[in-house]
Amino acid sequence: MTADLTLLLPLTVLWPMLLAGLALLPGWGPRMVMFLPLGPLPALAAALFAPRDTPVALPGVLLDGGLELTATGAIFLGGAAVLWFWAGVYAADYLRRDSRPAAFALFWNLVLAGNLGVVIAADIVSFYVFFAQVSLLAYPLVIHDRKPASMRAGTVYLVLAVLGEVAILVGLMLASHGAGGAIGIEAVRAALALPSTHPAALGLLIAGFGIKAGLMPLHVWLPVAHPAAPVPASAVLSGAIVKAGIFGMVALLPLGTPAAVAGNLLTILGFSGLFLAALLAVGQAGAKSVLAYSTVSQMGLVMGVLGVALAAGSAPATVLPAVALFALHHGLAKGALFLGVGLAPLCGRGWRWGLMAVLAVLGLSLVGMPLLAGALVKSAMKDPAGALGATLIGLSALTTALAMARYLAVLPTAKPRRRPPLLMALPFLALAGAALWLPWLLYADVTGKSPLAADLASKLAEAWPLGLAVLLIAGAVAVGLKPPTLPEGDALGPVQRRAAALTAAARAALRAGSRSLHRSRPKPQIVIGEDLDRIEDIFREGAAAAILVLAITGAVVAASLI
Amino acid sequence: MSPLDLLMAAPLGFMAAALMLGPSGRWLILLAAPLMAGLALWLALLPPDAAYLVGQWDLPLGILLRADGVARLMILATALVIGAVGLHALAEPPEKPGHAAQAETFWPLVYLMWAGANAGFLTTDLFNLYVTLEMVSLAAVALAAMGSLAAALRYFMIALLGSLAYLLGVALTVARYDTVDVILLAQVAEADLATLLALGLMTAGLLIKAALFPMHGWLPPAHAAAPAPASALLSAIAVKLGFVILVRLWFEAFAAVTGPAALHVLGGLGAAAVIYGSIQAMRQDRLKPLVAYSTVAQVGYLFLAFPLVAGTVEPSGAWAGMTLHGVAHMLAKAAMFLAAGLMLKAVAGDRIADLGGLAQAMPLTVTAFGLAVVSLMGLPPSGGFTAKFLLLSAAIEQGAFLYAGVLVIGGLLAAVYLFRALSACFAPLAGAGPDTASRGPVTGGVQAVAPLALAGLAIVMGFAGTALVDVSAIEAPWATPTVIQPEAAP
Amino acid sequence: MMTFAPLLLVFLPLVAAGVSFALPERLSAWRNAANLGVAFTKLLVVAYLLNATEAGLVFEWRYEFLPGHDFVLRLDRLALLFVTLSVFLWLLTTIYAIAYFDRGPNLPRFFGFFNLCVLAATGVAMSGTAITFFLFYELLTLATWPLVAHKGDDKSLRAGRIYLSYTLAGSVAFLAGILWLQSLVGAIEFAAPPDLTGIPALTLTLIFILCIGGLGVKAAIFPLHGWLPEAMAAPAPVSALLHAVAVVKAGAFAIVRMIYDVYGIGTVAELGLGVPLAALASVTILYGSVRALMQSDLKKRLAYSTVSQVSYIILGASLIGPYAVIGGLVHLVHQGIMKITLFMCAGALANRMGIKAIADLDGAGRLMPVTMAAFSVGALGMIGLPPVAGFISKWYLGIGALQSDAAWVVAVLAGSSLLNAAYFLPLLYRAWLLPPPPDRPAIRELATTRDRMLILPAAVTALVALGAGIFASLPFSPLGWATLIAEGGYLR
Amino acid sequence: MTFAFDLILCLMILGTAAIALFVRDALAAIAFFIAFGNLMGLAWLGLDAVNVALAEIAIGAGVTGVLLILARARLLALGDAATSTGSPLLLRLGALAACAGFVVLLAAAVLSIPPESGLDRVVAPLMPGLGIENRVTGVLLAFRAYDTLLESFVLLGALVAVWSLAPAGAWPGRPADPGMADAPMRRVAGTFGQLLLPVALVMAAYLVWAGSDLPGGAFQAGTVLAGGLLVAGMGGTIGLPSSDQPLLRAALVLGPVVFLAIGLAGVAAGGLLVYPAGLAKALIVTIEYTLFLSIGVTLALLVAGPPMPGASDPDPEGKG
Amino acid sequence: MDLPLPVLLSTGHLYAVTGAALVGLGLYAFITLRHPLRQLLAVNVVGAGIFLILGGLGRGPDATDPFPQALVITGIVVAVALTAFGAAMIVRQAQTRAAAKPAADDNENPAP
Repeated sequence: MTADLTLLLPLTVLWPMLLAGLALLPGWGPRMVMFLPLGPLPALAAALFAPRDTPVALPGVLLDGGLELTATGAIFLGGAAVLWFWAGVYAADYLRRDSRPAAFALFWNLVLAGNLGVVIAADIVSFYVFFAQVSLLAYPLVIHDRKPASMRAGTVYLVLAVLGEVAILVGLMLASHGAGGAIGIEAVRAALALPSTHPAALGLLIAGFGIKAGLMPLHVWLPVAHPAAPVPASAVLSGAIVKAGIFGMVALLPLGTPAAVAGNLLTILGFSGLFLAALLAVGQAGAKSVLAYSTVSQMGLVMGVLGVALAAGSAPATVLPAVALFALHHGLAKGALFLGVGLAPLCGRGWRWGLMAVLAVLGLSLVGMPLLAGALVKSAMKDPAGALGATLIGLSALTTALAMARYLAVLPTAKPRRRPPLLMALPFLALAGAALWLPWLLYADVTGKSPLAADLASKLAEAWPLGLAVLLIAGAVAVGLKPPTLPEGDALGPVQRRAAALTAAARAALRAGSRSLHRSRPKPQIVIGEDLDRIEDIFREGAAAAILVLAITGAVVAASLI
Repeated sequence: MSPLDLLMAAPLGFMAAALMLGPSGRWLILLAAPLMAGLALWLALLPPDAAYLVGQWDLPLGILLRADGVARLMILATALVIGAVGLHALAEPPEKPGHAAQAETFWPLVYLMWAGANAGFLTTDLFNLYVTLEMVSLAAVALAAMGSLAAALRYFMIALLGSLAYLLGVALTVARYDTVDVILLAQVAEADLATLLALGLMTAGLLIKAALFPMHGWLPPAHAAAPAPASALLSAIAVKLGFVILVRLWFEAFAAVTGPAALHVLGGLGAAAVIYGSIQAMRQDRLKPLVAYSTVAQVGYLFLAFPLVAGTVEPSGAWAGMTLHGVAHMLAKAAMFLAAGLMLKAVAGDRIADLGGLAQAMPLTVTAFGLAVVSLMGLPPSGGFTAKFLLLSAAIEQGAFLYAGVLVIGGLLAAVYLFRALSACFAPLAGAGPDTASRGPVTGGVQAVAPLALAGLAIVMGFAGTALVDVSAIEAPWATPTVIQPEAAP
Repeated sequence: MMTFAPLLLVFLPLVAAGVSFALPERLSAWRNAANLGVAFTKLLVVAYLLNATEAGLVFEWRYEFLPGHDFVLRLDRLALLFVTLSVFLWLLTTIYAIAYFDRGPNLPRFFGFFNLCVLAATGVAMSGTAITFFLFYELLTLATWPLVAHKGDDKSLRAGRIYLSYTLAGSVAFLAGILWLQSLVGAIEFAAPPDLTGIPALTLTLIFILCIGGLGVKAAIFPLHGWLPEAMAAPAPVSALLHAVAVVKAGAFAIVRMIYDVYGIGTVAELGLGVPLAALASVTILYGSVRALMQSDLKKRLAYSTVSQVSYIILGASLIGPYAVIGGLVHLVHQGIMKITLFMCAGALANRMGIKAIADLDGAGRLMPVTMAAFSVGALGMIGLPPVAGFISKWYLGIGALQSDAAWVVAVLAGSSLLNAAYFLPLLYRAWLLPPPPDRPAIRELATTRDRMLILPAAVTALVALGAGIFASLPFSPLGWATLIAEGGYLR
Repeated sequence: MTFAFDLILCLMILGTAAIALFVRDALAAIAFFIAFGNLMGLAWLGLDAVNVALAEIAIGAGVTGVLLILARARLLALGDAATSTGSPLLLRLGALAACAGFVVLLAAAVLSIPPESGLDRVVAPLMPGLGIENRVTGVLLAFRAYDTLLESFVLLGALVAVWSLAPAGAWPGRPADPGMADAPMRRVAGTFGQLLLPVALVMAAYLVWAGSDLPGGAFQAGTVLAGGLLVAGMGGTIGLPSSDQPLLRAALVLGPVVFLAIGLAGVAAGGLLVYPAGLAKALIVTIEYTLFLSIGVTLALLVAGPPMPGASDPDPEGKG
Repeated sequence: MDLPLPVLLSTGHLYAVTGAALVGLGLYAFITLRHPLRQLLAVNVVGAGIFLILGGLGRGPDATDPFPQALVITGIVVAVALTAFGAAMIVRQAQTRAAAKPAADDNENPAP
């Protein structure tokens, strides 16, 4: 039975790819949108039933790669599967009137396969392959509607994704070399801790994964790309795909061995992202942008914690479950929030209140409202985050709350008397439910602590930033204060303009240089030509021949006499 | 009967017969070509010691005919070249339109040259060589005169000068040693003034015949105007006899006399010829002068080989390289001139720029030209490559980097000018759009057979390297003499 | 079969060449049949050989070509790697060429030289001695020239001229190099590397520079690459062939031979020649990429990409580490497959829609999706994105570089990947995402058999490129074979 | 002859040569050249080389002289006086230095070789086997017969070469009339020719016959015959033949072909140009006679030049 | 006249040196003279000089070597053959040049 169940792992990635393949068939493509929800089913099964820590070798594939499901991985896998499933259901309905359903189905499934594959890869090569797949093939999802803004966003996304890929590849190479050429994930992770491994390896990996996970200041692509995609795609981008980066760190950061520089750096960047991104979120005009920044913020939290753990050398077991749980919650909740954005225009009057209520609960959960799942996962994070980290996490409730409030405030309005279609509402509710419920379910299993064991009172006490936030929001609303409108992708615009100017300058310089290079090599005038003709005329004279006879005779005689 | 005498007698007989037959003498080539090829092959397959004294008169007085490796190869190549050129001339009349005299006298002159070349390759007697040299020169000048009298007259004067210089050298040799036989001279030659002067004069005279830079002045104009078969013979045969006599002189008769410095004089001239000829060839915008200057350059290789042969303890490689270069050049250059003749006839002009569209119109001819280019440049597989390879090996082995450099650069320069001509054939017809860039087939395939066969042979030589090297070593002066060891004069 | 198998591989294309030259244009169907038949037969022979060679057999045929110089055809594993690549790609290119030209002028000539080219490429691969190698190497130069100049317009002729000047200069330098070496150690057999002890280091270095300099021309090492972009004037099948299999590969292959089978890695390391060569290769990689970025013509961009990519092979060979060698060798194959895909697609685009400039590429994916899909696979592979085969090469090269303590090479690889992405992704972007210009006629990509034949080879190579990446560790995958070669004696 | 005679002769040779070379007028130059040739003949007599002296006077001075006169006349008719024109001084000085240096070198080399008749000792014992007395003839037609054979073909080839120069439309035809411009002279020559031709024939035949044992031989005899033919031709006694006459052709190739045939027949006796014992003299005489005839005709035609258009011939019978 | 010269210079040497001088003279003329007919003349003088060297050095105390004599005769015949051909070419060249002036050239390109 076990043997059979391990086969779920290859199936996890192959099945979506098969679906992708079907999308290529003429005639089938548009219809494959209907089957989007089918993609993650094997993954769900695997997450539930596949044996943990049992590698499945795939001889011949890549560099003799393999797949393996770790306990942490299972949470990521399960969470991703749930999110993808419901987003798929949502998409099946959402995209019914889309003009490019086949392309969407194709890339949806491919990205799905990559996303799932990242989680279950047993070796870095497979990991990298899946990672590239999830990164780059998400590009078509980002630009799916082909609007100019989407295209711009896609370009930014792609550039940073490629940069990230390269950083990861080089980091992996360095690490693998440190491991003596081994490519098993465990071996590589161990090697990263070794002093003999090139120090750049860790940095590059962090940078690479950081790009994917929206690590400040590498996050610039995220707030432009996530909102650009169709709603279900945004949901998986923010909910699941971003987690690929997190999972990369989870899988490869050499926790357990103190790595001060990298750890501290990650900590600083992560926590600064936690706050800055949330504040930037407040300045956004679009609901999806707000959510995207919120994702950056939340991921900053995760990475900050990972940084602390890395710097401190905490054992993986003390960190990873919490991270996994947090990621699970965030993924599902963020997914639901994104779906909510899509639902909002469809919810007339009464429906809207219901929607707002659910969204508010989800928001509060993200903020860390006691008794909600979010608080649970945050509390789990506080342990590995250390004292300062814990404090910061606590404080972040304030900014997160502001961001969530902003989200609710800018939620698109609905036309009256619209009622949401069931196939779109159901996924939303399901995800919301899962987000709120699953952490409770898994908390004990993962952390080994009872979810209720924590002191309720102390929790409430720690919720003071939330209270402050509520006050602030209320005040702002009362005074009519509006947050400044910030552009999506904050630093992106100026950087792009600067880069464009630089490129132009470089081009001009190159052109000038090459022109001067050409000019410095003038075509040789054929002056010698006439001289050669003259010489030749001389040789043609009999007199010259006679003299040459004498000369050569003399030369031979003289040379022989030497 | 032996091929040693028949190779001389048969062409002379054909010459007389052609004279008797008048205009219909041209058909004799149908008999002569296979017969001579057969004889040449027979000669090549003779046992290594094949030689005999004419009239059975002993050496200081008599004349020895000997089939050494050089002779065998040269005669075989000569038979192939003249046979092919002759057959070609049947299909492509060599004369200028209306010049019936040329049409008729062409054939006796060709046979005269054939006999002279064969006799010259076989004999070891310096005075006999003078006579054969005159046979060949006379025929060559007359053939050149069929194109341009002015160029032929120039050629004539310069060649006459060369003959006289050679004759003066022979005279001094006779007086000094009472013999003109190469083999005997090899035993008695001493490095005194008379000998050196004789050697110098003979060398200078022969360099004129061999058209080595800077004595090449006669060659380009003579070739440029001559009819294609005449040019082919001039470049292939006339030039080679002078070279072979020089080989006899420097490596056999006076091997003991020549010092390295003198050899380097020749080698240096050879190197200069390669460079100079190539540069001049690059400057030509007409096809035949280009090919003619290519001969100037190619002749340079032959002499560049002199110091290489002399400078090593095991000269078989360089020797074979030198000999095979001569042979390969004969074949390839003859093929090239024939092809060039056809091409120029087709375009009714002689500029390289006029050649556009020929690759389509006459693919076989252009192929022949191309194959000849390959061999002349020394690209594998070809006789030219085998030769150049051997020479380059020898040069590098001896550390003669100057010569090695010239060998290498010469090949590149050859590529530059020869491919210029070849690629012109691939260009579209001048003045026409790309769609209309085809000419009608200008000549049938028959005319292309001869150049194609010759060029093909030059290529095939590249596959028979070992056999050719072995042949070239037969009775070579540096090898241990196998049989003939004639007694010195009493 | 044992000794004659290599001969057969040389003989078969000769037959095809003869048939192609001889048959007049109106019998083109027969010519096509002969070409395809021969190509397919060769594939069968190669399949047999692969099996036999894997079992450890070595096929050899020799003949004394000049005294002391043997003409040796020898099928060792490295040879077979190249032979397989060329034979396989040749079959596809033949199909492609037949469809590409359909009926045009001078096709007998084209296919004749085309086959001579195969002959030369297989010969280059199978050469057992330096001299044999040189023979085929030159034949390759010559047989390619009419192909480059095939169109006969000024540009083609100019390209042909430049091509020849570069390659001939290169081969004479190489010839001088090997002759020099031979004058010191006797005939050079690849199977038995010469004993170089006792030869002054300076001499060896000079010879090495001569040889690599000479070979570097074909391999388009900076600054000897100038001919390659010019040669783009040739028809697409020729470009495909030039870039993927024949010419540049012969150069790269030869450099591998030089380093591993002539000098031996020990000597190269001792003389300290590996690092400068690797540096040069790195410069080429980056330079080629930058230049590619600056091109506005599709084929030119691909050409500079080749300049860059081929140096990966040289980089791998010069790094002298187990992984690097494997990386280099496997890239020999991978680059070939991917680049030929790109060129065949570029050719198909030009042929069907007249697309030559990059700016014309807009919307091409919509009209010719299969072509552009294949193109995309090739491009992604070039960037080194998994799971296309290019990634495997890059991975091995990177690890190999690290093993050889040359971490800077990894930076080069990374930079190159980025540059590759920079010049390939915009192509894909245009093709897939921008609307086609309004004046472009709508075509049906796979309307006729000829159209399908035009696309099929590229589709096959694209799939192979994918497969070679995904199933890299199967025994007969390029990687598997390269590993076999490396284990067969190229590892310290 | 005394040394003084020799010395004076040599100085005269040099003097006439210098004048022949450098005098301005072409006719004077040729005249001095003929004188030079005759003096050369004397020199050969002084060297006891009667055979060569005959050849030099007949061919070197005679035939060459006529040839040059004819050429000069034809050039003059075209307005080319063939006067010697000066070269740049620098060239002359350079040439002078080079030639003077060369002469010194050559003289030194010449003086370093003792004059001796080394091979005479080799030739002498072989002569009895040939049955002839004249050693030079022996060398020419036996020991070095191969040279002579080839040489006869050179002569033939030269005629072919001259013929090849015939302008378009003139082939097959006759050479331009070498005749005298003014009628009286022509009549004189005609009468003279009528007389001379048979005399020349007889004299030449004798020279050949004598050549076996006394000085003389085929070449000298052929020259005499040629001279006779030319004078006759100039005078119009005989017309110059058309180049395609079979008889003429036969006469041209007869000598060389017989020579060649005998040479090849020698293969039966052991090799090329081997004369069977006892037959040597007969064969040599046969060769000489046929050769003399061919040489005579050939030389005459060589002098006459290529066929020219409009060269009509009053005597269709051809060669006498 | 009884000069001491014979002791220094034998008859053979005298003629041979004269021959050498003729060669030099002829060569000088060949170089400095422009007209082909005069050059032809010069060549003949050179030839005569060479023959004289041959003969002079073959002059033994009692007889003159027949071998060089035979060579000289052969040489003279070859020389006259070539001279005849040369003269014919010179005349033909002059004719074609003269013809080329008024009418189209039929036999050669105008000489450079």
